[in-house]
Amino acid sequence: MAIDVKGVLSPLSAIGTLFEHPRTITYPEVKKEIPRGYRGFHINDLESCIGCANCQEVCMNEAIDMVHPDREYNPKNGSGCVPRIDYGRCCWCSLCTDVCPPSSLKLNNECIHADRDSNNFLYMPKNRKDIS
Amino acid sequence: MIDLSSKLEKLSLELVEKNAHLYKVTVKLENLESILLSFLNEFGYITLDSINCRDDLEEGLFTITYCLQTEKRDHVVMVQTSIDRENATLPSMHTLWPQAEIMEREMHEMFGVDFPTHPSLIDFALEYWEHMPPMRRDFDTLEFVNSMNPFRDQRGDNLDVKVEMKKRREEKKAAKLKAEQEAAAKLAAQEQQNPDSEAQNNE
Amino acid sequence: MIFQIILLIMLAYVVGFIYFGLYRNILARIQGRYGPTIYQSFYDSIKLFSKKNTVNYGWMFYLGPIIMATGAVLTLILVPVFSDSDFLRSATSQGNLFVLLYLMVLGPLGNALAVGTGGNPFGVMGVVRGLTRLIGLELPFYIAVVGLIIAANSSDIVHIIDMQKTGGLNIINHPLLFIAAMISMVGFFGESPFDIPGAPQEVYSGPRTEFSGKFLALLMSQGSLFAFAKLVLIIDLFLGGADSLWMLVLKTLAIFVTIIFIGVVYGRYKVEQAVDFLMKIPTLIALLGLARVIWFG
Amino acid sequence: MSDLKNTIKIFHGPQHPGITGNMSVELDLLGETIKRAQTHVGYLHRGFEKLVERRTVVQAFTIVCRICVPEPDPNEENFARAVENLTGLEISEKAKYIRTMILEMQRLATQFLWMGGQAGSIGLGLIPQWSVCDRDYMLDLFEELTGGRVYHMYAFPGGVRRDIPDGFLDKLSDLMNYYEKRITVYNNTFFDNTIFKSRAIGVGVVNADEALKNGYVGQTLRACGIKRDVRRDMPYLKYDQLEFDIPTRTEGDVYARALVRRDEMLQSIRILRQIIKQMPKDGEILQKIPKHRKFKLPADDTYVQTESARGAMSYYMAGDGSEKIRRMQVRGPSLVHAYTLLEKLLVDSQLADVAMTMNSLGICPPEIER
Amino acid sequence: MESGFHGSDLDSSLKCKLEESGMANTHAIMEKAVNWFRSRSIFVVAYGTGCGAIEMPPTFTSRYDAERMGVVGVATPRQADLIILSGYLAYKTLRRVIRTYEQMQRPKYVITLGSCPINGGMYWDSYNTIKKLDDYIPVDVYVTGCMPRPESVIEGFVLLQERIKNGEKAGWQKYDENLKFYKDNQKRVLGGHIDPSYETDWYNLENGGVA
Repeated sequence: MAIDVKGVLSPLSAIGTLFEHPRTITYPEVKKEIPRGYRGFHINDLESCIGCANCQEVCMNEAIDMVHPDREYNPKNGSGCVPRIDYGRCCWCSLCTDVCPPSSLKLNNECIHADRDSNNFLYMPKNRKDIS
Repeated sequence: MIDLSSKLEKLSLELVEKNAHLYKVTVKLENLESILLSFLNEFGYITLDSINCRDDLEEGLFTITYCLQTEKRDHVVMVQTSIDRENATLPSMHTLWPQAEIMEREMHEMFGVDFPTHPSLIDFALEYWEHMPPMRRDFDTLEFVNSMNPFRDQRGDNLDVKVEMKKRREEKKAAKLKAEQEAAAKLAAQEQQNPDSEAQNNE
Repeated sequence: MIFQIILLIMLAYVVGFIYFGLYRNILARIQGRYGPTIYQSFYDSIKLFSKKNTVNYGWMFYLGPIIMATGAVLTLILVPVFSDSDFLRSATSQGNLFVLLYLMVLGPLGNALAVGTGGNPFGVMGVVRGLTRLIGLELPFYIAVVGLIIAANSSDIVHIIDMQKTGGLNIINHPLLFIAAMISMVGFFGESPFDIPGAPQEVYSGPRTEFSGKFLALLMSQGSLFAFAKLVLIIDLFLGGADSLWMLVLKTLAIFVTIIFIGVVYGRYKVEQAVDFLMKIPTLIALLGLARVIWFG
Repeated sequence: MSDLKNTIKIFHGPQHPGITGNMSVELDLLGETIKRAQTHVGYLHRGFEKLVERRTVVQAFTIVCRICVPEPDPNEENFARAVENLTGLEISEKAKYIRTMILEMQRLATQFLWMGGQAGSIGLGLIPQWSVCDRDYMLDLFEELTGGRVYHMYAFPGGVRRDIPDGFLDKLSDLMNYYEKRITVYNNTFFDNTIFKSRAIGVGVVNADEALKNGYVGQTLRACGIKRDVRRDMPYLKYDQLEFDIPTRTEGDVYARALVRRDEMLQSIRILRQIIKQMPKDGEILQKIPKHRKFKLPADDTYVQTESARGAMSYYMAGDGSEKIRRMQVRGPSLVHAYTLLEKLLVDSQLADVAMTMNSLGICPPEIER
Repeated sequence: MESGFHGSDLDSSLKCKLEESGMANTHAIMEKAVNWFRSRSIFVVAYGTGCGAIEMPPTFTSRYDAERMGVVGVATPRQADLIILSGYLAYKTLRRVIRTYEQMQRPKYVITLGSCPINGGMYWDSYNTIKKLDDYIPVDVYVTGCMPRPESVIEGFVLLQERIKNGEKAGWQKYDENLKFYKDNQKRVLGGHIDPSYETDWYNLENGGVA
């Protein structure tokens, strides 16, 4: 019976990792920087949103509702409505931001949210200036 | 490919070149089995890559496409045929290519195409499916979903933007009109006042 | 004596669980991550004890973990922990190696009885695998133990420890026996490449598949008690026992870490491959060691 | 069927740690020897082909990447190329290079994930811990380039959606050097591991004639000595101008497939290095299309193939003159593997071999049933 | 409407915490201690039901290492405390998930990943997936994303640990109390073809349904 000496001994080199620094990102304490272009939650500049509902039209998931905002908004807004996104539908494909004529709707790199109630997933995009 | 083209011409079939790696030949249903057999045995197309089915509802047809490849696998020949949409029946090809068994099983489930000589027409992906085969185009999936599942009910405040735009335009128009009227009234009031003041001045 | 036994069990429980926590940490470090806290096994076991049980397979099913725990506890109290003092030596004078070897098999048998009642096919499969593997594991270990008994001319562990004080450690005198016993020990600890009974990719958790809550906690506790007993047995047999707590920790840890290292870098054998391997290489090594003992003393 | 008399029937999956995804294999066992195997899929069936019919081309583009979860990019590439074939769009040089780069990056990432699964299936828990982390470094780059971690939605019909960010190619080049070092580590710990060899050699042997005839693809084909690769046989994008070898083995067993995959990883690194060198500095990335959002597909059909990390993945697409797709059918690489091949290979093998065989065939349930 | 996530207020019954007055007696203290241990040790059953299964390996392996929070994978539902339903569920999967869930021992928890279990997600018009998971299986924590990043999944674990620590009313209690509601819903979408009941007496729902 031939003994595969290399096959027995070479895996033992793995033990060397014991003395290396772990690669773990200890998440709640240390946060990895998410790149700027990441497709996370929506932001919407109400100062420039024109309420055209292009985003609603292009969304294949019917995730976008047009509702009246309770904040100050663009006086030139044609319908007085701004998009509100259902995060029970959204797939973060970014088509809505591609078709936004004034480029007011954008995706931000903030993307982490967990909740205990399924009713809590309607998202009103924040203004860009509210996000540091 | 000229080779295959001339061979097919003998069978009075035309080979259409789609691009450098894709060719298509359309056959009649009654010749399908013999032509596929000669593709396998004579022309050397030993691999069946896939069987595709397309529902042409308007024409009342299913268009079936067999995608064949040679040993070299450097091009695909699509052998296309049409069958009637009602009572759709096809001969099973699992004797020529064993993998056809599973593809035909899927087609049977998704389109309701029948394969009389197929050995195992059992469930593929669906379980206890009692409705119309789902990939048929007259199966309305949204209607089916609405009859089965409730969606969340909080989104009732969605507004129709066209209506809102109209409303807002009218509001604006009304506001403008009102403003004009007010301005006119103001003007009129001023004019009314002015004579008084003039009169007062005069006094 | 009763007090000492209780103290011993508590010590073994704590040490066993801390060793298990340490095991998870070393494993994690080799895998390039931080791993859980060292007390994680306590958390797990307390949580499992607090779970509600709703499955019921009859009393035989519940007896299985208890038989296993009995085996572990008995093994523990029959192994002398310290070589010099009588402290924690408890019942050692009443038992010798043969009783120990018998008790080490009690666990798998208890398991087999319980799992058979549970009726889960994966559990049964795991038990069959475990028993098959046991045939392979026991052969080299028993040969190694017989070699030591011949060398020491006694089957009493205390005597074997005493002999090592004068004649040098068995690991140096009989290295072949030590290697054979260590290879078996890797299997007794359920480490790769012999972790066949509970292979998750094949038979879920094997014998433990149907156990949940309190019984799983009991199994975990007995596992750590048993692990401690086995470690102490190995250092008694080959490393001359321990004369202080520090020595005990140092020696057991050395053996334990060796076993972890072997477990982490190799994959899992199939059951017949494992038996094939164990019947060949470790058995051969053990037989050579035995021959050396017989002919050269 | 008389030999099935004393067997017990177990369901290997869908809730099982040893299964590749959400599927199940029904096994008739005699002891631990498998006497009959039957694959069951459908746990992930979403009816993609139906959903695509209901959407316009642009909307459908965002959904196709979900067809195969571990490797979305070949799907996007197939979809984009099918639309381009139908509408006669030509994409720019730079877009071609970026798409080739994305495909190769995805291939590397998928192979790392596969390596984790393959090692995990023999109980070698160390390798998944390492290789999934190594894959994550690639996902970090994807994040930066495309904005998505797993689903990139990047290869749009007519080009790609975003330009390469500054300094991206340097990072990619560093990662390639790192990966090359890591592969030697995996060689020592996994591919040369005596246990893996003893488990994998001679298990799941596929014979070459049958492989060609039954339409097996990818590593299953290449591991029995047949040099077939869509990238070479029907070159698309930039593959005809890039230098790479097609690694083959002749044994046809699990171990041969593993080694073929490892060699392909080295080839992917080689391709990516060439792309980094040749990448054009500037150029259009997305073709300017009038009525960008309202593609109209002609009433025609086409068939495209892409070499995914597990073999050739094909799309059949037909339009009908409107904005919607008449029919799109996906033929994933593992459709035939999961049924015709797996059911055959498992007979008379051991229960312990099931997870290993499934992993080495690259079976991925979401693209079997869509 | 204000920006950020919002919808209806939390169900008041979900907020049911331990009575403050009961802290004096030992039972409550014991309960609190046990809850702490429960929150520190969560066993996850290995079942990847949807796309999200692809983010499970990074979460549980060395890059994000969920084990440092006491979250470990186990093979069988019997030993598990938590099932992660990673994404959409086809009807065929739902049958298996219900069975898996019923085999788990109490207390048990459910985390869902992605948009699909909340309101259908991108498969909202698919004929083979369920839309609102909460109708069939009680869910404790939802994680957004498509797919959620491993960080989000860990955020979900943190939230779950908080809930367990606070002794909030969990999904399994809701399931036991409203068994008829859940079973009716399951029956509605799955038809009569539901697996034989594991511990729920399916034929005797009127009398509480516990076998």
